[in-house]
Amino acid sequence: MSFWKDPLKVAADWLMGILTGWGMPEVAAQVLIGFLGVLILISILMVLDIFLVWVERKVVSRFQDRIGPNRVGPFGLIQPFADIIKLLIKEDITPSGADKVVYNIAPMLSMMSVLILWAIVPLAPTILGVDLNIGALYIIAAGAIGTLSIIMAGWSSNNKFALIGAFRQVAVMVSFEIPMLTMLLIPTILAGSMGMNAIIEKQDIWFFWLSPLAALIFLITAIAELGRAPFDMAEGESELVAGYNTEYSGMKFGMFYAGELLHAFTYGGFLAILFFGGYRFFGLEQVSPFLAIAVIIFKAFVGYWVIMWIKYTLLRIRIDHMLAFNWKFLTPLAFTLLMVTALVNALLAGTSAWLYVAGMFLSNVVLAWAALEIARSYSRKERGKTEGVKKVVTTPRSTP
Amino acid sequence: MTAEQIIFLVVAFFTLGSGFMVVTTGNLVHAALWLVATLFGVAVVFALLNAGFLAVVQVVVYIGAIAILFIFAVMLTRKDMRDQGPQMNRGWWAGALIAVLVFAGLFFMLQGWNGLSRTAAAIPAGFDAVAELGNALVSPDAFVLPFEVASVLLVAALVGAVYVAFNRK
Amino acid sequence: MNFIDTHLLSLTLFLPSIAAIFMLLLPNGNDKLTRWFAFGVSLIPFLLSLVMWSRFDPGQPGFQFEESYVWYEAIGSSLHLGVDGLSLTMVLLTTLLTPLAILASFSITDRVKPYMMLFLLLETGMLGVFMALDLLIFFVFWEVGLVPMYFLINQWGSANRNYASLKFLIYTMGGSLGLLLAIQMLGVLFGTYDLLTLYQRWNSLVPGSLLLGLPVQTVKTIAFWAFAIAFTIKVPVWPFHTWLPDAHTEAPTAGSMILAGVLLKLGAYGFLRLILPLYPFEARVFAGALALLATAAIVFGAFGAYAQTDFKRLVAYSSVNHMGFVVLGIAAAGLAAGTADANIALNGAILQMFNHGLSAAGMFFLVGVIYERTHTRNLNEFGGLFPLVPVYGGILIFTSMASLGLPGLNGFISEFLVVRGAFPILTVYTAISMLGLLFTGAYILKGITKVLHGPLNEHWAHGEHKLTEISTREILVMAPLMALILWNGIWPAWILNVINKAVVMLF
Amino acid sequence: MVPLSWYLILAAALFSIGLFGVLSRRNAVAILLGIELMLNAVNINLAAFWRYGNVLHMAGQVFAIIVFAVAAAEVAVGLALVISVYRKRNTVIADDIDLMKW
Amino acid sequence: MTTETLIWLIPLPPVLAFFLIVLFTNKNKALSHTLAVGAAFLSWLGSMIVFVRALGVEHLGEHPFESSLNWLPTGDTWFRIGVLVDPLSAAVLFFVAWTVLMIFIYSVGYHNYGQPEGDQDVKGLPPRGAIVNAHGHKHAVPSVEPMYSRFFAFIGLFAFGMYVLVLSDNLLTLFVGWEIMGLCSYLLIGFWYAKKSARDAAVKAFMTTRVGDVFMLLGIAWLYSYTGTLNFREIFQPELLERMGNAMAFPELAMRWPALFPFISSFSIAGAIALLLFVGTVGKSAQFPLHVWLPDAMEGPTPVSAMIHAATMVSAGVYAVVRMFPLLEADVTGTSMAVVAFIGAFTAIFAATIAVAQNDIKRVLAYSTISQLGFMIAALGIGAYVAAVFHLITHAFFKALLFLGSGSVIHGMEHGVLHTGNHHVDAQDMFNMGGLRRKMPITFWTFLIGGFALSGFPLITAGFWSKDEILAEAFGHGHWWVFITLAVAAFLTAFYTMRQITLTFLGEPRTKEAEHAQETPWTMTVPLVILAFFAVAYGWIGVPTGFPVLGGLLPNWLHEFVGGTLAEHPEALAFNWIPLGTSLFVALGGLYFGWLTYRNVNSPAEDRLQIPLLKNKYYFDEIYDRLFVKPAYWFAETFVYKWMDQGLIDSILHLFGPLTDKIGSFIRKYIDLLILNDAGDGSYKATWWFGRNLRGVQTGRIQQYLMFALAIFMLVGAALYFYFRYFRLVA
Repeated sequence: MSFWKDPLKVAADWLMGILTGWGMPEVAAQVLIGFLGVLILISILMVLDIFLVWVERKVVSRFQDRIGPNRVGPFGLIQPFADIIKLLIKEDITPSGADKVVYNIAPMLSMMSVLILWAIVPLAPTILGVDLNIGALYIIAAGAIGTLSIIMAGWSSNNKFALIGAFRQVAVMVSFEIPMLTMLLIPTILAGSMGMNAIIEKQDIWFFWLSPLAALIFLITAIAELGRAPFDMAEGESELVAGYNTEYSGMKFGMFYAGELLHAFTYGGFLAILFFGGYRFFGLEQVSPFLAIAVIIFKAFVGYWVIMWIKYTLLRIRIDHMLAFNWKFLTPLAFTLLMVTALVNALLAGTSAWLYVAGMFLSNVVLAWAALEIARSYSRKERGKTEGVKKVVTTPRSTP
Repeated sequence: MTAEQIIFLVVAFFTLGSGFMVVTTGNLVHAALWLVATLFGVAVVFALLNAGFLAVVQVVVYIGAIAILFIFAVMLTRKDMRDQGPQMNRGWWAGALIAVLVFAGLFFMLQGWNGLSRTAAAIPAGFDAVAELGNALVSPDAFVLPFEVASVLLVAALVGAVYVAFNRK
Repeated sequence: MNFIDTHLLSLTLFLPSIAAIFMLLLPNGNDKLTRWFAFGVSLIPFLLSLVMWSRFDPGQPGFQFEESYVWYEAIGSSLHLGVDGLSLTMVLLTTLLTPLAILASFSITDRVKPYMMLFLLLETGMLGVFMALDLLIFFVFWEVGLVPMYFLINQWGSANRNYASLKFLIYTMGGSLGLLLAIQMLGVLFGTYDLLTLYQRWNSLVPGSLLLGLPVQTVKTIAFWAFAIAFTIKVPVWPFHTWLPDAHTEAPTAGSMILAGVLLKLGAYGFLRLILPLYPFEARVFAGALALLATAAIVFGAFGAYAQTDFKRLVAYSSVNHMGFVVLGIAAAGLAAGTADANIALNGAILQMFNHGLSAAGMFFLVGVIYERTHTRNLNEFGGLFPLVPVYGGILIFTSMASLGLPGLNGFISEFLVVRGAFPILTVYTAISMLGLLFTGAYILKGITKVLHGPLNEHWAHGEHKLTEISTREILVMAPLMALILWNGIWPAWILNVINKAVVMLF
Repeated sequence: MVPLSWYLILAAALFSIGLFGVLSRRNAVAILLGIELMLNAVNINLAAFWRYGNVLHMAGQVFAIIVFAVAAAEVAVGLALVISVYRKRNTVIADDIDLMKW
Repeated sequence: MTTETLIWLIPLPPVLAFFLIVLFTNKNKALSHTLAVGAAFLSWLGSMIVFVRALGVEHLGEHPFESSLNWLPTGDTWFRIGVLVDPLSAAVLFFVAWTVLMIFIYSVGYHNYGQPEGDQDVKGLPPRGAIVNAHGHKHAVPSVEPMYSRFFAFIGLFAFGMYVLVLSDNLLTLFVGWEIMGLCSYLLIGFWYAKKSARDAAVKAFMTTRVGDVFMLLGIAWLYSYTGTLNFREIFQPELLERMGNAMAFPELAMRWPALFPFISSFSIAGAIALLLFVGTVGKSAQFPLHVWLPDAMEGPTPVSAMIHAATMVSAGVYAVVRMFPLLEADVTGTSMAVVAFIGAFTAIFAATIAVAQNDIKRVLAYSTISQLGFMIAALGIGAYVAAVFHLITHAFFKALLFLGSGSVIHGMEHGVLHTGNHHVDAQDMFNMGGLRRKMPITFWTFLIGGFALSGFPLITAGFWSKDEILAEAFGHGHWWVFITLAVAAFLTAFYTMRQITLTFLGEPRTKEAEHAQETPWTMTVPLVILAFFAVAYGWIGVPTGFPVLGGLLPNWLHEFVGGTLAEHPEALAFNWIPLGTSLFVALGGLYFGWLTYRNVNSPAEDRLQIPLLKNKYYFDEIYDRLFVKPAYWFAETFVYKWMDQGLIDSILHLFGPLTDKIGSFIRKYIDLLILNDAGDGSYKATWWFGRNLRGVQTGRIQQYLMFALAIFMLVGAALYFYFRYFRLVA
């Protein structure tokens, strides 16, 4: 049982020894160690978060054919720290007429809703906060808290733009939670458990290959939950100054900002965990937990990068389109996919692996194709309608 | 006084306190937020009862959906952000009286019941409550029917709500 | 599948009314949808009855596809359904005619939905009568069939509809009052309404014993007439026939199709199902009277038809004339039950019911077709239409010949069988009824000549009155009828076999 | 070890509080809030009885779940009603909504 | 293919042609007539094969071709239908096939196939000709029949009917064919339905024949119910026939009033049935009381006339009687035979007299048909079975020939009419003709042959042999009256035939139309020639063996062959000079007088035989109109409909309405209003009062309701709780 095999346990035992040596009661010691663990995790995440700021800015600048931060430190690596300092030394305003308590709680909640997610993220077979057997639901629950924070922020800042932004954002999140939950159920079906670790352990074949459509939908809903482009109308600068965090400044704003970045990264991580085998990579995880961590971080970054890519490539979608897209297309599709997957899974269970994979994959492809066909015909009809209308409009204009 | 009891008491008082705030506070949004707090407390209570699933579902459903819905409703049903007028109706004392009486009655009857002091048996090893719950919900010889009925109810509510709140203009 | 096997009858019976209720949910104003829905739904019972026909085993005595559900335990009545060769034929006829009638009434534009609903309800009513093996159920459906027809005539009929519908309803109901009483008496006596049990127990009463303080014979005689009157009115037999021309004339086309096609058969069916088995003795005693009325119906029906200037009335009277043969056959069977002659007569009667269903429905439909175009039924206003509407003309001649009883078409077979069966039993009446047969030719020719032949009435030749040829839909309505008419004329065995076996086993 | 009675009393208290809210708040939404409290109280009881009864028998949890569903439905419909009432009568004060009186 | 199968197939082509034409090809003339003629040809082919095979069979009478199958289940047994070819049907089949085919071919020409469409032709009227301008000047040519296809469809069905009738082995299918022909005759006589005369003729034909059919149906029913079968061979089992012959038809009648109905009561069942069937024949082949329809039937196109009169329908009547001859014979009393003989003989002379006074070329032939049929019937009546068949066949040939010839004449005349454009000239009136022999030689010669055959020109023509045989039989069996009547009739026949020929062909044209008449196309003349051949040659197969010189040159084949149909073979008569002399005299004399009288008669005025009584056919139409038609109308319209239905029955029904109304109003006035209403009012007042005083509770505030509810609930709950806690449980 060396440190390299199971660092967490070793460290915990070691601390336990010390603390009990100081005559601390068992229970208190455990609580203390737990706190320590959480503390360490969070601080690591925070640092990661700072780093993410840099990454984001670099990537976006590349996308926009700029260089991005490059003055402060090598490749502008120090830039984020400068930003943080700036945020920290800003005056901490609480607008008059705002609901003080709520106003101040909101950012923390938002940050928290991200951080608690990491409690169930397995970085390595042995390195994880807690292996909840209802992990998938837990993700949604955390998301719910995020929603709450946003609406609190929007309402308490006593500002119309903020409120409207918050409403929009919340509407989006609440509605996209449904397909997301459904898609979370698919790995659950495939793995037979909601526990993250169990899901990963099951992925001898990436679930992506078993259900690419699910992965896609999960990605979309994740972006919607994040409220990033193309779903970022919550802070549509053009119409709402900056959405729910209009009134925020200084570190409170910073929290929202950092929260969003970390959230994105986290979802990248979950994408990896649920569909791309988490920390597994051709048995590397067996070699050493740290390799496993590297693997999952890498995968998370890939996912994060995809999210950024989408954000900086696509346009913003109008809210009603977005909700319509969710309710009329995504949700039914998700449900259908769920049923199909369950069915095929039940049918092909026990057959040869190849048949199983092929069947799953094909069923997904077919379903996707059908959905697109339906959508296309529908849109064609709609277009026909509007064009007809247009004709009616244009005729009087054409007549002199 | 074990740690568990301490935690329980803390949670219980937090829950009750916030619950009291829900019914008394003048600001409806605050009331809704206090409701969230209460629900969270209840979720913890579930956790204490080893009903993890219930706890999480509580958070998802109540906080994630119902509370948000409440806040929406509150904000949709007022002319401006401030509340005007008293939040209690004229007969509030009667309400209070009845509430107290109900509590007293319940308490009294609980006194008369001899199952109170029983303590929880230990959860048997390898018992997966979630799996059990899942089976119970969908196995024909258990609760599949109520489950289906509930789902039908949900659909009905969905349609009904849309229909009722639909703005015909 | 298994469910369908076990509930074939009740499915066939109740599907239409369920569908009718379901139609309430269809969007208003979408007539197209309503029509096609009604049509499609009415096809299902037809398919089911085809299944029935295929699964039916003619050789096996008694009723088949029996079903029995508790209905009214307190008085010992149960929803007891079942068919034998006799009722199966009628069921087939009904389920065949209803879709056609609905298809025929696609031209209805006024309150389509209630119209179609009434039709489907009507189908249930008629089927119920044919399937019921329980007197009370029988009566219930008997009346159920009445109401929709009343509304159809009263709401969608032509000029004089109120009078006609009232006459129809009051007359038939008045007739069935006695029926109800008699049924109640039977029920009270035996504590059950189940036919199969009544068959034995009612006949096993010792003559001479007292019943309700009266000698059995008296009671039976009274009950017999109560039954008989109800059925004679429904058939209708002279002199109870005057409601029929009015009702037919005023009813909407499809209405008269069903009225002539099926409703009249209810009466005859009542004779066969109830009177002959329940009152063999009385039937023998009063067969003479029945035969007299039947002959009167044949002869006077023919003459009455010959007297008409209204095309539809003419066809209506022809129904009287044709149904007369059915009753004649029944009377003969009643007089000499069990003999070979009686069997032949019954075969003829039942086949005649089926055939008349086809040809009369066809005739009424054709009248309706031309009425829709010209808005007149007066024979003197037609004339020389053959060149304008050759196809229609051909179809009309074909159908008329069928109802004239031209050999090679269905009418002849059944009439011949009736005549042949009745001749040795009721020689004189049969001989007299030949007169009716003669005049059948007369009025049919009158109709054809007045409508198709003769100098062309220029009024219909051009202008906005220009007569349009029969449409594809209408041909579609006629096609199955004509096919069956021809087929029954050439190869009646397919259906006669079933009928015959049933008859041999029944009587 | 926490005895069952504590949970029950907690539930009873929560219930009464909810009841009070239902009976004495003027705002319809607030009344609904009270109802939520009561439902939660019930849920606590259900869970508690499950835990303290036969753990292998899941009735308690199952019914808690069903109560969730009911609660969700009730809130959805209730709020919808409130909103439509507000649209029609421009108030959500329960006492003002008394068309149904004599 | 076995003969039986072939026989089954023979009737099918025409009916198939009918359906095909009606359903598909009625737009295309060429296709239609190709179909029809092709079908007729197929049937002809089949018939010929069957005929030849039939000749090859020894004792065909005992072992005919037959095959049958179950058709109708009747109780425990089946009614079987099938086909039967015995000598009789074979012989009949032969001439039917020929004549039908000829007529089909003829129709093509008769309806001006290939001519332009007439511009003012309408459906339902004969074509009025078309104006074409060929090489410069426009001139009128005959135009094609508008309903060309339909015509072929109908005659197709007609042929089908005849084949069915001939080939069927039982009375029922025979009746089927019978009635189908009835329908076709109706449709075809009324073919030009826009003409009133045609319409009435059609209806008249159908109804008149139907009178007969109804009786026939009755007879069939009786026969069937007595013998239990309708199959000829089964009916004609000797013992069965004997039983039927001896059984009383109306025993109770005979017992009760023997004096009252000596005639009726003396019938045996066989006789009664035979007579009933015979009535059908009377209708179909236009025997005495029911002959009226046939002359009017001339309204149809000529081929139809030929079809109806010569080839099929009327022959069918005779054929039926011939079929049923054993039944007739079986009647021991012989009454039925006497009746038949009387009717036949009477019809023969009666029709002949009328024929003398007719001017319409076709009507003359029509009446001659009636009288010739009379010959056959009479022959049957006196038991001359073979002679009847012989005459039936020969007559079919030459009468078809005559009709087609007359059609050709009319056709030629119409050319003239079109040429002059004077449409008032009746192309059928013989007095408008004359001298046509030069214009249309083929027609003339063939018609001449036909005419001679009809009048029984000695030795060469077929008519002579058949008619002579009838006379011989009548004489030989000592039926004097029949013999004399027929002889006179034969004389008249020859007379009016010659009259017709003279007026039509000989002498000089009396009108310009006659001058411009011209020969008809080959499609019409070829059939004439062929039929002419049979009109001559068919007689030689029936030369009596005892005949001087010729006798024995040819065996009396027909006698052997057809005679074989009957159970006991009819022996040939000994030769006798008297009948021969008579027939020689009447034939030649009639012809001579005819020519003598009419060789220079140029107008009806000069015709001394135009007696009103004869011209108006003894006023039969008028009498029937008075006796039957008008009363029927009255009975139907006035009595049945007006008085009985509307007057009596309905008025009784209408009594119920007012009655109910009275009762109802009484009840309302004295029971409802007085008693019931007040009680009702009281109850509602009470209810109202309570509601009024209790409504205060209804504040409309949920929370108050809730409080009430809970308060009461708690009170009750507490009460119950304590009650059970402290009283029940302690006690």
